Amino acid sequence: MFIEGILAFTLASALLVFGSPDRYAGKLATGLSLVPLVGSVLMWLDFSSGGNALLADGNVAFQNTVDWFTFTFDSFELTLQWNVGVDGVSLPLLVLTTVLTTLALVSSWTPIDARQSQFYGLMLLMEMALIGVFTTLDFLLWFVFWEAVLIPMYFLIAIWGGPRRKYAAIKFLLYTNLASLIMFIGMFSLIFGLGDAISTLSFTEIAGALRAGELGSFAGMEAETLRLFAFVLLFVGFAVKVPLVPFHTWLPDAHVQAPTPVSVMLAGVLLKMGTYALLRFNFTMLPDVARENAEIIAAIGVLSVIYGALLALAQRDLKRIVAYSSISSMGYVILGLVAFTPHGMGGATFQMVSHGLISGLMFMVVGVIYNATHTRMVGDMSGLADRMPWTVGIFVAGSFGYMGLPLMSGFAAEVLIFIGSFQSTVIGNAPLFTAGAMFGIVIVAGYLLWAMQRTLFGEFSVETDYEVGTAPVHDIAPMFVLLGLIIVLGIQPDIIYEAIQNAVNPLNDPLTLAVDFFTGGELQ
Amino acid sequence: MVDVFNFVEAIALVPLASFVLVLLLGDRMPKKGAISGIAATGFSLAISLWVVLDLAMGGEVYHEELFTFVAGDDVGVELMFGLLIDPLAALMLTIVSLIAFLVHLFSLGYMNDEGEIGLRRYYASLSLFTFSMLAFVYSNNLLMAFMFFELVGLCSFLLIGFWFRDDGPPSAAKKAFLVTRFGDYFFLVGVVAVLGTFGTAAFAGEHSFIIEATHVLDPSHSGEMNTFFGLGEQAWITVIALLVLGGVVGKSAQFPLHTWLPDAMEGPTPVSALIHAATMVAAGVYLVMRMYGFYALSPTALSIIALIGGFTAFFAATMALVKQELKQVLAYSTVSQYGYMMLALGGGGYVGAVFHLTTHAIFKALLFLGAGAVIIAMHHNENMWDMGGLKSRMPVTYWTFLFGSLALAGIFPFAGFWSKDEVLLETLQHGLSGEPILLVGYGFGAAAVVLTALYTFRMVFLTFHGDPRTETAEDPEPIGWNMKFPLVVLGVLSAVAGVINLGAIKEFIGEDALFLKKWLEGKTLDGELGSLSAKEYHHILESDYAAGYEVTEISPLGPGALALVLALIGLGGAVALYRGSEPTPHMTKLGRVRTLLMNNYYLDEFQVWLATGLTAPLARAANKFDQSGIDGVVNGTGSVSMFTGQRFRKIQTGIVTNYAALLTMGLVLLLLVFALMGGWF
Amino acid sequence: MVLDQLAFGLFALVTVASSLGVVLVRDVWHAALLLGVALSSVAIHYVLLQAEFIAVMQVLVYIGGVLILLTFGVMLTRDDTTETGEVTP
Amino acid sequence: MTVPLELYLVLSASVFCAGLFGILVRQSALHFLMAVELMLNAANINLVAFSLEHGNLTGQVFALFGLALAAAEVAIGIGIILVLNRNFDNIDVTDAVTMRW
Amino acid sequence: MTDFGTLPDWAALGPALALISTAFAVFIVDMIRPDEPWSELLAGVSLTGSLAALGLSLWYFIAGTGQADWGGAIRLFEGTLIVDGMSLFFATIVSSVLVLVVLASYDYFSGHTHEAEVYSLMLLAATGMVMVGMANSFVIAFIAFELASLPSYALVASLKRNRGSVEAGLKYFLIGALSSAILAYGISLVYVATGSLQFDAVTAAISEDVGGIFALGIVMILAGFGFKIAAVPFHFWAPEAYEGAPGPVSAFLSSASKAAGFVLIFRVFIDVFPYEAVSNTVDWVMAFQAIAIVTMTIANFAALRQEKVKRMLAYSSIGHAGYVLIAVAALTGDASGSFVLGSGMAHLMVYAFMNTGAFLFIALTEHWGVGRHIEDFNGLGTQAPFAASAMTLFLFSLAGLPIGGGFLSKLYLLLASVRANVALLGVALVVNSVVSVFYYTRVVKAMWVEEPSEDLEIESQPVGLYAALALAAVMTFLLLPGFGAVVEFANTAAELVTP
Repeated sequence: MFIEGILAFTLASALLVFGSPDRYAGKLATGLSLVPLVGSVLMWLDFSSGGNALLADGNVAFQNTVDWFTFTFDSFELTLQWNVGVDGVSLPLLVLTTVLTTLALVSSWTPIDARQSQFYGLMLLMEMALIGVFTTLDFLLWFVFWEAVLIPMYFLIAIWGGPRRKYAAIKFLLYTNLASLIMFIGMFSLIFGLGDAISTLSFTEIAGALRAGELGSFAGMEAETLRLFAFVLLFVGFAVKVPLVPFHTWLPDAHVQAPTPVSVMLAGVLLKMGTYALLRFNFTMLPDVARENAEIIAAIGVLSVIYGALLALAQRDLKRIVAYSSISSMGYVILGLVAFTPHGMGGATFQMVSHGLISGLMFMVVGVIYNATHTRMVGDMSGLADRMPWTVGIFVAGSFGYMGLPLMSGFAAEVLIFIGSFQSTVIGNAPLFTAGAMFGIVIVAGYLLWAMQRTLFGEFSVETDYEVGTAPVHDIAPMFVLLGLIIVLGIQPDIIYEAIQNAVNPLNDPLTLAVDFFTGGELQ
Repeated sequence: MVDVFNFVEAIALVPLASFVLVLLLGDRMPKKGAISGIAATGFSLAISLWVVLDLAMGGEVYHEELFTFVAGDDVGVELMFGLLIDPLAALMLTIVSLIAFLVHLFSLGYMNDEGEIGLRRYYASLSLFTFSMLAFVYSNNLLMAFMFFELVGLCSFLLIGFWFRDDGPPSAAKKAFLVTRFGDYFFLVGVVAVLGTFGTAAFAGEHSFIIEATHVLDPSHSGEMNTFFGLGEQAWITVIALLVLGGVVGKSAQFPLHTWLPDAMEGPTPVSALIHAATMVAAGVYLVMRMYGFYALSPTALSIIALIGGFTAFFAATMALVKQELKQVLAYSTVSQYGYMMLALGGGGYVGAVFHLTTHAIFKALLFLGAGAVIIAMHHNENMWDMGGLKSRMPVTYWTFLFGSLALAGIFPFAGFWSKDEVLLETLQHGLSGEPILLVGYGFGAAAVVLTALYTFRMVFLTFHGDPRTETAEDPEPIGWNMKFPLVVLGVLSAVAGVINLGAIKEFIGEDALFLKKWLEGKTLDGELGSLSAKEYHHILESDYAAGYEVTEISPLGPGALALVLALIGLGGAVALYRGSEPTPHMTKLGRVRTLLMNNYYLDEFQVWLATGLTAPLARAANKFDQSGIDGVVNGTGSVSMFTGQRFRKIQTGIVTNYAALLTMGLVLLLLVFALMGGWF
Repeated sequence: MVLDQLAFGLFALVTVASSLGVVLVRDVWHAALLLGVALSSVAIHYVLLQAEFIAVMQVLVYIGGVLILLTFGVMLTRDDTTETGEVTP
Repeated sequence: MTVPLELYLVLSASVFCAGLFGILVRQSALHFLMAVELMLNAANINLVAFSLEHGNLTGQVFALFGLALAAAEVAIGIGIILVLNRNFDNIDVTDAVTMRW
Repeated sequence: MTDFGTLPDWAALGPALALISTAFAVFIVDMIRPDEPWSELLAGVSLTGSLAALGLSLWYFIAGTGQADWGGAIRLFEGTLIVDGMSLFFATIVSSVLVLVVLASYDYFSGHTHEAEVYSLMLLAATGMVMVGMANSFVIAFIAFELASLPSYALVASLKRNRGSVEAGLKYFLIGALSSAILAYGISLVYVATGSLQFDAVTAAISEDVGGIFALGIVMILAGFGFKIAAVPFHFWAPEAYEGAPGPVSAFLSSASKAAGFVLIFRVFIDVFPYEAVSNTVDWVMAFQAIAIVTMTIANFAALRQEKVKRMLAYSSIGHAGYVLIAVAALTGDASGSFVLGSGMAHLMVYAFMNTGAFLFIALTEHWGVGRHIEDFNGLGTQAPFAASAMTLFLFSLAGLPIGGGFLSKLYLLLASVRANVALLGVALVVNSVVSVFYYTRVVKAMWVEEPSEDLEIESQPVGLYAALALAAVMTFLLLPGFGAVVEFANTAAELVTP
């Protein structure tokens, strides 16, 4: 009941904040958001990892299952359940969500100066939905939360965003909504294909049945076609969220237009929904398809890394740069996931958390700079280090974190992914893919250094009719917290990596399928 | 006696503590944090010396895993941090902490006394650098080495860009980081490959990847490793070795990634002394030494190293000839000297390389600090043609600088002579026995000796001799004790440091007097070091399954004499050209060659072109494709929908008769379709 | 028998013709009259079909009700002087 | 009954089509209304004719209801036409196009 | 609820009886003070009646009246009327909508000269709609159909001095009359072919080779029903009728009337013209597939570019008819009938609340005198946050975002089309869903994102309209977690109908 408590409290907080006067909304919301934060940390402390929640021998912490309703198809019944719980994959993301929300709320105090109560209420609402996404283990329930994230996000971009916010918001909404529906079809084709092999929509049960090879035929598709079909639909659906090239174009628009705290949430948590889902669905439920098509998936990952980085290189807007680099960073995750090695999958999951922190940090910094200068264009300012030493210091630190500087979490994540994918026996010529993706670390250094040189260093010049001064403490403080977390995780990744490993390791074992669907023979 | 190894971690951690302290409280500390840095580096120096002493007295090599970075959870590779302190590391620790200590002292004069702002940042970065460098040195595995290697790069970035308000330093800092990052990319691939191949990246211990690799190749042992792409074992080892070499080439500023180093001179001069001469640049070379047993397995890799080294030594020297700024000359000289070390490593001269690393650290740090003193005196004017006649006006600087120059030029009996001789000798010895590539390297190296002496003394003459050519040179600013002291210490050292390995005259003093060689061969001066010893490396080098080098025994005297003669020729040339009160700029006579050299063979332009001429347009093209292509499809879908919507909307004409007609048509259509399909009537 | 057929043919003709007349004539008033004819002839068909009650109802309801209503409608709407009152689009 | 019932079908179809045609070509609302009446009558012809054929009264009953409903419809229709006339000053159905697209 | 068993069978008609008697009661009340309508009393009586109908339907439904475990459908008057789960389900929908609409009408028609007439017409129409669900004979079906339609024409045109209202009434009436005629002719053809108008008798007669006349009849009946649910190409009346009609009437028509059309489609096509029997001559599943896809697509795309909110909602309502048609279009035999049909019914139930809510919000804006264009809604969120929130809820729920029951019911329809292997239906549903998100969001955007124009000032907060909105909003939201109950009811009700 712990998770329900957090969910209910967050929802109640959101409603409370909606009703509160604008003046207090920010502080109130921040205060209230400490409760889910503390709650999730308590869960973490109390967490004893025990395998993957989706596998039969996995041990789900804080699980609670209540039947919701049953629906009947021709010959079988499916029970929808309220089914929540966490394992080593979801818990770090849950904590990431609560931490980033609180920090994002603090970082909203300065830039959000209109309709505060609505803003903070929506932020809390989004937190609620995100917590739901990472804790629910029933497909339909999960899908409710998954889609529910869109609504607050739409408003947050559309109301408090930049000049083209309406376009960006609707693009985000339509694009991701379409993707969700596609994914939904894919998932239900599988569920129908499973027929009475499952009696609930619990992830565990679906994964178990799929991994046990109980998929039958559906819609005229034999099992092997069906799983490929479903895999593709799921993959496309999630790729939009991640986003992977070529499904990424909503992201830069959304990011650039969104206000800072929303960008923080968008990059920090929302993108992780996609990779989280990929891990949960494509790579856990249909691992054999993923293995069979590993080269293609890895190639998409590498393409995202390099292409995203190249795009970032061409940008002039700091926020766009960070936005595109997110695409690049998420490409690594895909590469790690498809490697099917302990460090590959573990590193990918670690990268989700790490990138959440680092990109959150970067967006916050860019936001603080924007608050001070009212511009984000690289050409419009220079020498900010002169006026905002702390902010710039964090900018530099964050950028290096993004570049994968050792002893910061980004490095740990990336190197783990590289180690994992290099050794992958699933991807043919894995070293080539790995080396290709790794070149991203050079390009990322290129554009971030370039941006830093042009904006932070040199002689101070910004065209404003007021004096550019240092940022207030409440703008700086969340960034320090993030930086601290990044460094702590960079020095000791095992704080979360151990739990992650526990959860993803079982996924790497070759399947004990009765029949290999592709070769018709036995799997080794 | 207390076991020094109980707190050997502190060698690096104390500077780290200093970093944190200075970062948080720097502005309120005496001398803006300098004292803290001096104390920390002094402490590190003391411990390092103690470690050296301990090892020399027969202490065991220290090798401990200390910290689990990532537990492999029994299925994946386990990543650990650990310390490996063997004679090589101990020596390097001493060098680093010594130079760091002296540079901190020097900074008191160079930075504090000049009233620079941002000293907190400066000292914090210096401390961080010291920490990273020391940690790099005693890393016990390749991954940890890589991590600190990168951190060192960060510090270099921060320190080069110290004067961020100007345009030059940030740009140089960016370039430095980017170019080395390019090398590090290959390094990281190498690290990952090592982990993927051997499952471990440890340098030492029974299951170090070096030993594993040896065992795989050595027919008398059995070992296993993964290979990729169907390559043979030795070929794959070569690939890995070359990948790691990418990092080395970048960090040690070897051709073609040397371009960042001269630019890095935009940083404060003490930083140049510490980072871009004595220590960080040495990290690359040190890395090859650290895993020399691995490189020794691959003749191809060795040849490439030798070739790169020799070529760089010569190539950089040519550019140093024409430079007008004091620090530029020194920068190219640094590149050139590291070329020697690479040459030695490629040529099988492990000891020679370490030796040259040591002496070079001392005399190049000295030269940079001396240059720093001159720059202060000249109010930050670095152009040598604006100097002249400083000899009498700043004698301490002059004499120490002269010692350093003599060492650099390789003049007997200064430190540089011995080490450079060792480098050339060992390369020649191996080259003569059927390794033509080494001979090519040797040729480059020998030619570079002449050039080295020539540019060094061109520099000395232009700076200190003759008549002052500007008013500042007429009346230079005096420098304080805090700058002189490091100069004197280093001056003395560069005169006498050669004594640790007087290889050229070993026939007279006997093998036992080659202290460095013995140091590297055994953990004590008479013990055994196992796989990390120079002897073992030699053994591997000469094994058929590995490099298969052979040694042609020749007397070291001959090549020594040759090197000295070559150096003297260069020196003589410099004397002939630039002596006198009003030296003429002879290098202009080189005409277009000079232009080429001044422009560094247009390599910078090439690299800039790679970045802005090739990558940037590519990125813009990608961006354009993204905006119009991919996003065009997305937005196009929207537009088409809108257009369709508009069309559909117009169906509703508002005239009810039309509705009735359309309704009827719909009905008739349905009827027709069904009538045809259902076969009515 | 033949009479039946003749009657059917005749009234079918009348029905169809007057129906066409309803929709072809422009004048509403004439159309209404023709509609009456058509409906009456349909009533005759009903009689032929032995559905006399329906036929009676047809005459009563249609001719007695509907047609009068229509006539009323024609009468009222033809008057151009009707007040339009307030109109808002 | 000697008249083949198919002929009644043809008759009703003709009447129906005539009505439909009227709806499509006439612009006066009253015309429209009359055309609809024709169509309803066509249905009634079928019902009554086949009520005889099938030997049950269902068709006739339905025809009766049809009559009643047709009358009601006309009543409503006239009402609407009257307010239409008041608002638009005529009863041309193609004139009432304030709402479209 | 076992005591129901002691009630006479005709009591099963309770909901319809309650409605029609209330209609008369309203007339009577009106007669007390014909010159000066007594709004409170009229609304109160109507509300009581509709609540009674709702209560009765729910009671019967929950008690299991007319359902399998109760002993099957109750057949009255020699089987011309039938009361089973389906009738009660739709009676519930209709009376729920009626409750909301009556509540809203209290404010909207307050002071209207024909207040009582409006209420009684609504009640009569609702009676017709409820009866439609209970029809078991084409005779009853047609009469109930007309009983539902005729008052509707009058209701649409009830603002007799408003050109829009009159024009809407005219168009609705003309197309409606045409459709009635087509339907009547279709029914007559069925009679020609089978000699019977009672549903079961018609079914029984199909076994022989029925031929083209019968097929023609089926298609014409389909067209007649298509008019009622506003499916393309029989939808042309709908945009104008909904746009021109008074707000509550639009709400009533677009929700309840549509449901009534659907119940006939469900019953007639699934029960009376069993697919197996007629698929050779009239493959109506395919017809519905085509109609569903075309309906969704045309309606949603046309809605994209609408400038008036009400008209946009009208198109949205047409689009939803397309969605619900999946319930028949997916009856390919690959999916269980009760599941497919049940998902359509469940969607209608959810739709009844969210769509009514949305139209009632329009009614509210009409009451306020806010313009009809989307831009006129700019900044309503700040002026009337509660109402705008409710509208947002309705719109997002209509769009299928998980804030209301519309999310799950739309997913159910998607499932049904996937389950039935009708890929094209699924694709159309997804594409149109996404398109619809766009246009719904335009209104949401106007209310919350855009800056209000300066002269926008909302003062009044009419009780009835607000209550109706709140009720609809609460129901829309509750149907998200409570969707299970709805869909289970729908499935049970559908089971009796489907083979």
